[in-house]
Amino acid sequence: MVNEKTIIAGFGGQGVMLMGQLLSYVATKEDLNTLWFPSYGPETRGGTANCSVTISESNVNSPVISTPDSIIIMNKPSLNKFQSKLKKDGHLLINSSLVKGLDYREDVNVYEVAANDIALELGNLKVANMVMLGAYLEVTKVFTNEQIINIMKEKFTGSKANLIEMNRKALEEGKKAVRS
Amino acid sequence: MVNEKTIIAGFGGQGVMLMGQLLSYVATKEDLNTLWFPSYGPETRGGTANCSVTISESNVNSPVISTPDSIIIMNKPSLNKFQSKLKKDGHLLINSSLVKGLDYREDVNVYEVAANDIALELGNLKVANMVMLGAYLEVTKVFTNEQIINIMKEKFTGSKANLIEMNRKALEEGKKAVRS
Amino acid sequence: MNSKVIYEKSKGLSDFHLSYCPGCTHGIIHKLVAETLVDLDLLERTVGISSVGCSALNYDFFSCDMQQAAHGRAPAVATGIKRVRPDNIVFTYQGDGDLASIGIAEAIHAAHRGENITIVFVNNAIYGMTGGQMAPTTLLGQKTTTSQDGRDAASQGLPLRVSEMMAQIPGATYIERVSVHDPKHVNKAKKALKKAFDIQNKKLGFSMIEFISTCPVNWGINPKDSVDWAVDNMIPYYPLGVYKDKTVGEK
Amino acid sequence: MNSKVIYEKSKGLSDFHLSYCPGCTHGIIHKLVAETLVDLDLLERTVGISSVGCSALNYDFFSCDMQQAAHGRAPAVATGIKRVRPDNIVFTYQGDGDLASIGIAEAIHAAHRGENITIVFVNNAIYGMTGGQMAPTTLLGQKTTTSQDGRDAASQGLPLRVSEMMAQIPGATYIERVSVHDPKHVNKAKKALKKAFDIQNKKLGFSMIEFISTCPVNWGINPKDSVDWAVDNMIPYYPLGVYKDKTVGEK
Amino acid sequence: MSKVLMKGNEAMALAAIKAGCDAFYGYPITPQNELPEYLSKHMRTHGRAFVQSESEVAAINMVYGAAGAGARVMTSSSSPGIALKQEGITYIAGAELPAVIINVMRGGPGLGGIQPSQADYNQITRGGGNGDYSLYALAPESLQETVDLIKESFEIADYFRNPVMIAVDGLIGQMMEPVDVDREVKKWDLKPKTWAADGNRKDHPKNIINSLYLDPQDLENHNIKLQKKYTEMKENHQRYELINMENAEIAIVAYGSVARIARTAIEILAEKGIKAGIVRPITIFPFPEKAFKELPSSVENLLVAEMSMGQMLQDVKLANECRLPIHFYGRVGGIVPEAEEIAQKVIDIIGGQSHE
Amino acid sequence: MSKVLMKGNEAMALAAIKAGCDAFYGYPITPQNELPEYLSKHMRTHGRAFVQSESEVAAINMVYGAAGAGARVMTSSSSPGIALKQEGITYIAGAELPAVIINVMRGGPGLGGIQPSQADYNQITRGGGNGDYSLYALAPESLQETVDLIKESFEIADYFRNPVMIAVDGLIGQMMEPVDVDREVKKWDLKPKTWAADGNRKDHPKNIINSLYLDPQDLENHNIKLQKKYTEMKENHQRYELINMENAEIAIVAYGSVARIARTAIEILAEKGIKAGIVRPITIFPFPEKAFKELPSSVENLLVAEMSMGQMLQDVKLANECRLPIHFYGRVGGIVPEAEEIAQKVIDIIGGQSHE
Amino acid sequence: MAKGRIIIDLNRCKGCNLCTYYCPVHILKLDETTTNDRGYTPLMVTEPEKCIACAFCATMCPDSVITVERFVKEANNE
Amino acid sequence: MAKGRIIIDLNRCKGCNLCTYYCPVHILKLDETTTNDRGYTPLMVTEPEKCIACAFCATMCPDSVITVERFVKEANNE
Ligand SMILES: Cc1ncc(C[n+]2csc(CCOP(=O)(O)OP(=O)(O)O)c2C)c(N)n1
Ligand SMILES: Cc1ncc(C[n+]2csc(CCOP(=O)(O)OP(=O)(O)O)c2C)c(N)n1
Ligand code: SF4
Ligand code: SF4
Ligand code: SF4
Ligand code: SF4
Ligand code: SF4
Ligand code: SF4
Ligand SMILES: [Mg+2]
Ligand SMILES: [Mg+2]
Repeated sequence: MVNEKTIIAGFGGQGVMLMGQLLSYVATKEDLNTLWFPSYGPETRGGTANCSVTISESNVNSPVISTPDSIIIMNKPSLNKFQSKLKKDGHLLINSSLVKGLDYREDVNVYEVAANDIALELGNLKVANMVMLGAYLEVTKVFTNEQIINIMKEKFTGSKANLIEMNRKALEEGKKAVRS
Repeated sequence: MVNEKTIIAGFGGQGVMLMGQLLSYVATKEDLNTLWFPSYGPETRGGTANCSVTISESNVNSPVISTPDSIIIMNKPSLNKFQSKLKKDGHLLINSSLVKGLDYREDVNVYEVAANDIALELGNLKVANMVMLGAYLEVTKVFTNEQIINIMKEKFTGSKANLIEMNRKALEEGKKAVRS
Repeated sequence: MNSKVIYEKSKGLSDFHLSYCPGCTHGIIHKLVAETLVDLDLLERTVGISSVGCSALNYDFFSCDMQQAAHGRAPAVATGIKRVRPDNIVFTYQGDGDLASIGIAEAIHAAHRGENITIVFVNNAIYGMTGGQMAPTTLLGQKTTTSQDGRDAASQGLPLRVSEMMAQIPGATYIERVSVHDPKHVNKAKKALKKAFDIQNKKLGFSMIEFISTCPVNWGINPKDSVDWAVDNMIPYYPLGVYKDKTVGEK
Repeated sequence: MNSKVIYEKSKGLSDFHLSYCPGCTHGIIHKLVAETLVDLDLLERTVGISSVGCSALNYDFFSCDMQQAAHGRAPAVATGIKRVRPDNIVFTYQGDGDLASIGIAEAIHAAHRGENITIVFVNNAIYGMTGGQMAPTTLLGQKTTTSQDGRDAASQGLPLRVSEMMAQIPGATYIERVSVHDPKHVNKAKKALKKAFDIQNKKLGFSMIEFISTCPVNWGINPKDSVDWAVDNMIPYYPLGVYKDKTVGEK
Repeated sequence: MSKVLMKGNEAMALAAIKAGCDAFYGYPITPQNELPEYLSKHMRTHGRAFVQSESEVAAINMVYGAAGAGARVMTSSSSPGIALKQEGITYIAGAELPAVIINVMRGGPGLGGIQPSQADYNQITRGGGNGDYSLYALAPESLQETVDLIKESFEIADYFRNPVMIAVDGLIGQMMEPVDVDREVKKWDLKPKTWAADGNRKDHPKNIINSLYLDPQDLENHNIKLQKKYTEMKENHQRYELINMENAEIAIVAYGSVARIARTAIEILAEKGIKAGIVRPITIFPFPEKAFKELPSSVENLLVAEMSMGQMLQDVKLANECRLPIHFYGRVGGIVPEAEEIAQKVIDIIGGQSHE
Repeated sequence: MSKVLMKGNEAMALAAIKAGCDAFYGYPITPQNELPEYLSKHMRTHGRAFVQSESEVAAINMVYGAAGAGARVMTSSSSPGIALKQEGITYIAGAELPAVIINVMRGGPGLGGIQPSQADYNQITRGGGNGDYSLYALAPESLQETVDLIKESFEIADYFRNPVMIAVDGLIGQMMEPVDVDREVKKWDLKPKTWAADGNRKDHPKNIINSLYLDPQDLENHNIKLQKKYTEMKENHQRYELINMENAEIAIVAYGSVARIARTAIEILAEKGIKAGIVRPITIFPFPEKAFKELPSSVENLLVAEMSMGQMLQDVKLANECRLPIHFYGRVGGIVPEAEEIAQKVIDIIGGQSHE
Repeated sequence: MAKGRIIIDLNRCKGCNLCTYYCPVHILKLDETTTNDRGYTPLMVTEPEKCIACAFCATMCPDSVITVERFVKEANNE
Repeated sequence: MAKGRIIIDLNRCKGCNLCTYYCPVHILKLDETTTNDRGYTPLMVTEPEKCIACAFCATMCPDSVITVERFVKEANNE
């Protein structure tokens, strides 16, 4: 039975919210229950942001995730904030381009992905989030890249549509980064 | 023991409120307990108005007078409104210049005073209220004319001071009207 | 000899006795509004908004549909109505306390949005209803119950000129200040009202007619002297005239 | 070779990092206010009023005493303070949503009473804090989250010109509109602020300086292009200049 | 209809459109901005009215106007904005007009914060305005329920000629869940609005919308009439859900988002062998007193869990009529309690550790 | 000092001056107009500030400003005007500022009427604004008590750094009674206002007056701090009077003017041989729960008498803790109950005729 | 000869004296000998024959008390 | 020769690029090789020797990042 609870955290502007929303969109399409919930830091502008995504075959109750199955960490402050919550043997995905020199818990599975670097190689720093998402999908297997891309095709219209190809590559590279 | 409960009622502009206030001022000066309370009809402008005055040696409790000892009626609508409340054997003082052709209760003491006519004779319709007040004092004996005049001297300053003589006469005429 | 009625109580007024004090020019302004609605044949599809002031009860006086609004909020109420009933005629009737003091934001923003409504603004330089407190339009030196030594510029400021200010709002279409101090001006005032309602009927936008009015009771002078006082004191500070008219090509 | 500091962070600012987005001209305006208070040696007896908008947190940024006011009510808060502390300097710092929309009544009436305070009015043609909704000063055709097809005159009215309107208030002493789009205009803006605070210090009454400002984030263009957009679009509709100056004998 | 993933604020907006809402008047405030933003775009395409008003005060008075003219009308705001609307709300209640008001609650008092809260319970259920009046107040827990109740709330408002308050918190405003916006909701038996002052004198005699009664006897009569309506709500229109109550030793009383969290809490407790149920008020006015009469005898304790300092406690005490011990767990200021905290509180209570 | 006859509104105004009130900001509304009118004349001669503000909203925010600057400040209004002040009041409470707010209550809801009422009990005691906050609320019954409590209320406000509400009705505002305005009242132990943002940086470091806490943990902590204050009020600062309670068979619970009327009612009842006492709340927040613990065992019934539809009933029920049967008698809309009506209600109860 | 006449709705009149002031031929005054149902001294016409049917009185009356009729000479004198 | 120099408070900088635009001698740009504590790309000076100490950059910087010093030649050259 699917029952995935994920927290994704980073700076505002890193596309953290979108990552979570895409997961919830796919879940909805697959007729799963899902709940996405955003949270912004107390800074009014340019502060930290995170979202929680639950995907489940049964009803989703608490919108607050106390013990996530996975966490995706896009910047330093977020690691400190969320690492302790991760469930034992959960997945800790780290954007190692920005998060360096910090200690990780030993009772969880850590995946370091140099998402910013990979994204820059792909030609657009903005897709660092998709690199991480690809890695997450590879680790958790909740959905396939294709399911994400299909949703993007539905939601990204106009100028954004051109970015789909780039996103596909980013997802792919993210997958690779944790596969290897 | 003094314990006088009086309702004074008429049109706005007839000086009904002042009559009651004068009584309360004198009471205060005499170190009696007193409470004056005004009430205006639902009409915003030029409607009816009345006030309740309690003068007592003991504490005054309810500001609302359910069963007045005396009522002073300055116009027709007020008679209908208040006559029934008057206590048995109470004093019903009527401005008979304006209130004509109506029935009075039989179990009370009725005093008809042509206050407007008397006031006009004195040269100022405005003192009709003082005529009625004089009559009231004569009937109830709560205070003397002099006590009222003394308060007026304190309170009426400037141009109003000139009216005191006229008011004294009005009080006197009122007294006469019920004495005869 | 036969006879023809040349003046009678307007059909736009109900049979209620007006609640105003004797000689208060609120009554004249009521007649003009009622007559205008009848003359333009708008009565049947008009909603009037009573505000809070001596005119609070005028929902009983006009023979059209009426809503009673919270103090100062009549233009917001009018907006609420007009947006869902764009083909109706909607007017507010507001005093200077109501419009110029507590309700200035709502008046300004109705004009700002270019709401297609008409405001009848009755400036009597005082709060009539509550017993004669100072209004933003109270004149310098004028005595009120909250300016007992006369309004004083240093602590109470200079009287607000509402029409002048509202005329600066790009969204407003028509703004005129009138007076009802003699039959000639009454007729002029009626023309202004007609123009305003006509603008609304043609969906040309926001109009406001400011009336110089009296408050004999709280000014403490008789009705006729009140009219004279308004002419001698108010009109010089609040000059009559058209302050804005977008229908004649002005920007 | 020796050196002399010719520009540094003002002592009127605390060490907090400003909470504004990169390149937002709110920051420049903050510097000017702080520098002016320092230059005129008023800081120690100044109370500033933060309003609600992106600048809500600026109680942390200015190094004078500060009060945070409810949305739109800063001029009332300032009045409350100034009347009990007439020798202090009191200013409000308000956005266009705060002042021109919800708080227009409080601004107008502070001016109307001639309150001896200074309003720093930051017009960025949008609600920054809440994510880019339309403001009364949003330009025609400008896209915001509540005018997604661009502001439309028919349903949303024509943009409000606040300085022009406030200049009509007899009680106001000084009203000027400035911009901070280049160093020259920044210096001009500072002169305006100096004049305003000087007027207050001399107890000459109400002053307001309107700043044309940017909102790169909600306008969706980078900081420099934002400055250009303000010059190309806002200043033509909101011309810079002195709108009222009673200190030069004007009535 | 299949479900679509929507943000709470947008789902609420769409629900209003589906309910035939003719007009929306509101002023921006976090955390409900997506609601007016959505409507600013979509009301016009449906030929409906949308105005971003100059203030909350103006918004609620626009609502009063449109409601008086017979339209279906809605406004929404968040806590301090709702505080500003109190005078307007009491006018709407006093003039007996239907309207839907959404409060996406945030932390207070004052400007407070922008994170989720339930600290407006008193403001909503006791009426922050003057006089004896009440709002019919609904507090859904999920987006589907929110959408359904908003749609029905227009019917309820019209039926009672009374404002209906939708009390949600920032969680519901900001979260995304799949919803079916076309689900059928109860249709109430509505009469034509012949009372409306809609400027349509061809169909009916002059109408007046008003809350002013200068004659005290008239005003007393009016109040007695209003009170009958509230009594009718209390007697026949309480809504609530009893969850997992069979053999429960403790009942958690929680509404809105906290009820959802409590659902997770009782799962945690079940794993530990503790039987806990939930009393979930769906109406917070009228408060579902009846629910407490239906509790099984197994229930030995009540735990009120709220995102407030205990504002619902009074209602629970009144409904409980001194039968069961009542405990309290509250988080405030935007802090959302975690299911584990609530579960722990239950464990403490059952272990006898806690007394309110 | 000898007593002078004064109108309630004017006596309240003078009391404020005597208490060292530095500033009054208010907007006219019946039935409290004589209060600002009096102050418009007399504050200036005392070198104090008086502003007739453009609205109630402005008035309460002026109060916020002056209070933040360390001044003693007051405003007054009547019911719908108080509704408009709710946002400002929650700011004052949130920023922990002292202020005195007078509500001369009139009938509601909406514009209602202008005659006396107590229909703002909920608005006053439950907070009409957003968030978890409370006002210290005093409800005097006579002009002397009103004057004394207003004078003390400035002390109380300063002590708690919290707004104090004086809840009176139109009767108290409009009546005249002899009062001694110079009677000594309790002085509270006050600290200098070193927290004030008064633009006086020579004496203290920068001060900030604020109710915004974007970090939820900060806001929760702030709320916990506020709550301690309210708990302190509840535990140690309830005020009430028990009248004629010895051997009383019934206790009438009534505050303000209605308590006075009840005094006459118990005299009427005494003449008929019925022993009735009065529980008179002087604080309506904190509600005097302690009074109910002190009732003699002779008391078999409680009768709540109010000029509202029963808003105080809830507090009485909570305080009574299901001990005694509670009955209710209320008149609303400006109708003032007569002593005879209340007495009759007691007779009905004792004869077993009435159940709430 | 009168050009017309006015009809006074006595009980609506508040005795404010505005009309009397504006009548160009000075034929209006208050009737001090009586009060109407609402306690006011109502209007009366002193010399009806002088009325020129100008309607100034009615125009200025705030309470719509006065109806003004103008006499018209008919072609065929019925 | 430089007329002065600027001192950059790196961690205050938000990398908004306003200063760079206004520098009349075009010696300012963002240092893409690094980010500061708050995640921004901060300002750097490319050719300090060209600085004319006009303070345009500092004047336009919203975040008071830049201190400008003007070099002064002293009478007695210490
Ligand atoms: C919210 C609110 N504040 C105050 C009042 C009291 N009030 C009633 S009328 C009025 C002023 C009326 O003055 P104006 O608008 O000039 O009308 P006028 O009576 O002079 O025609 C006031 C302050 C109220 N009813 N509601
Ligand atoms: C009573 C109230 N209404 C609404 C809000 C939400 N709000 C916060 S800031 C703001 C608008 C800010 O815009 P502006 O004043 O232009 O300032 P900017 O952020 O653009 O500098 C609004 C509507 C609030 N906090 N309080
Ligand atoms: S109080 Fe003044 S404005 Fe009001 S009705 Fe009387 S005269 Fe007219
Ligand atoms: S949102 Fe706009 S106004 Fe606010 S700080 Fe950012 S750029 Fe500046
Ligand atoms: S119609 Fe003219 S002439 Fe006749 S009474 Fe009236 S004002 Fe006088
Ligand atoms: S103007 Fe009208 S109300 Fe006044 S006296 Fe003449 S008829 Fe009577
Ligand atoms: S001071 Fe002038 S020349 Fe030097 S870096 Fe700044 S802008 Fe460029
Ligand atoms: S203007 Fe200031 S914040 Fe912007 S890049 Fe230059 S130094 Fe950095
Ligand atoms: Mg007026
Ligand atoms: Mg802005």
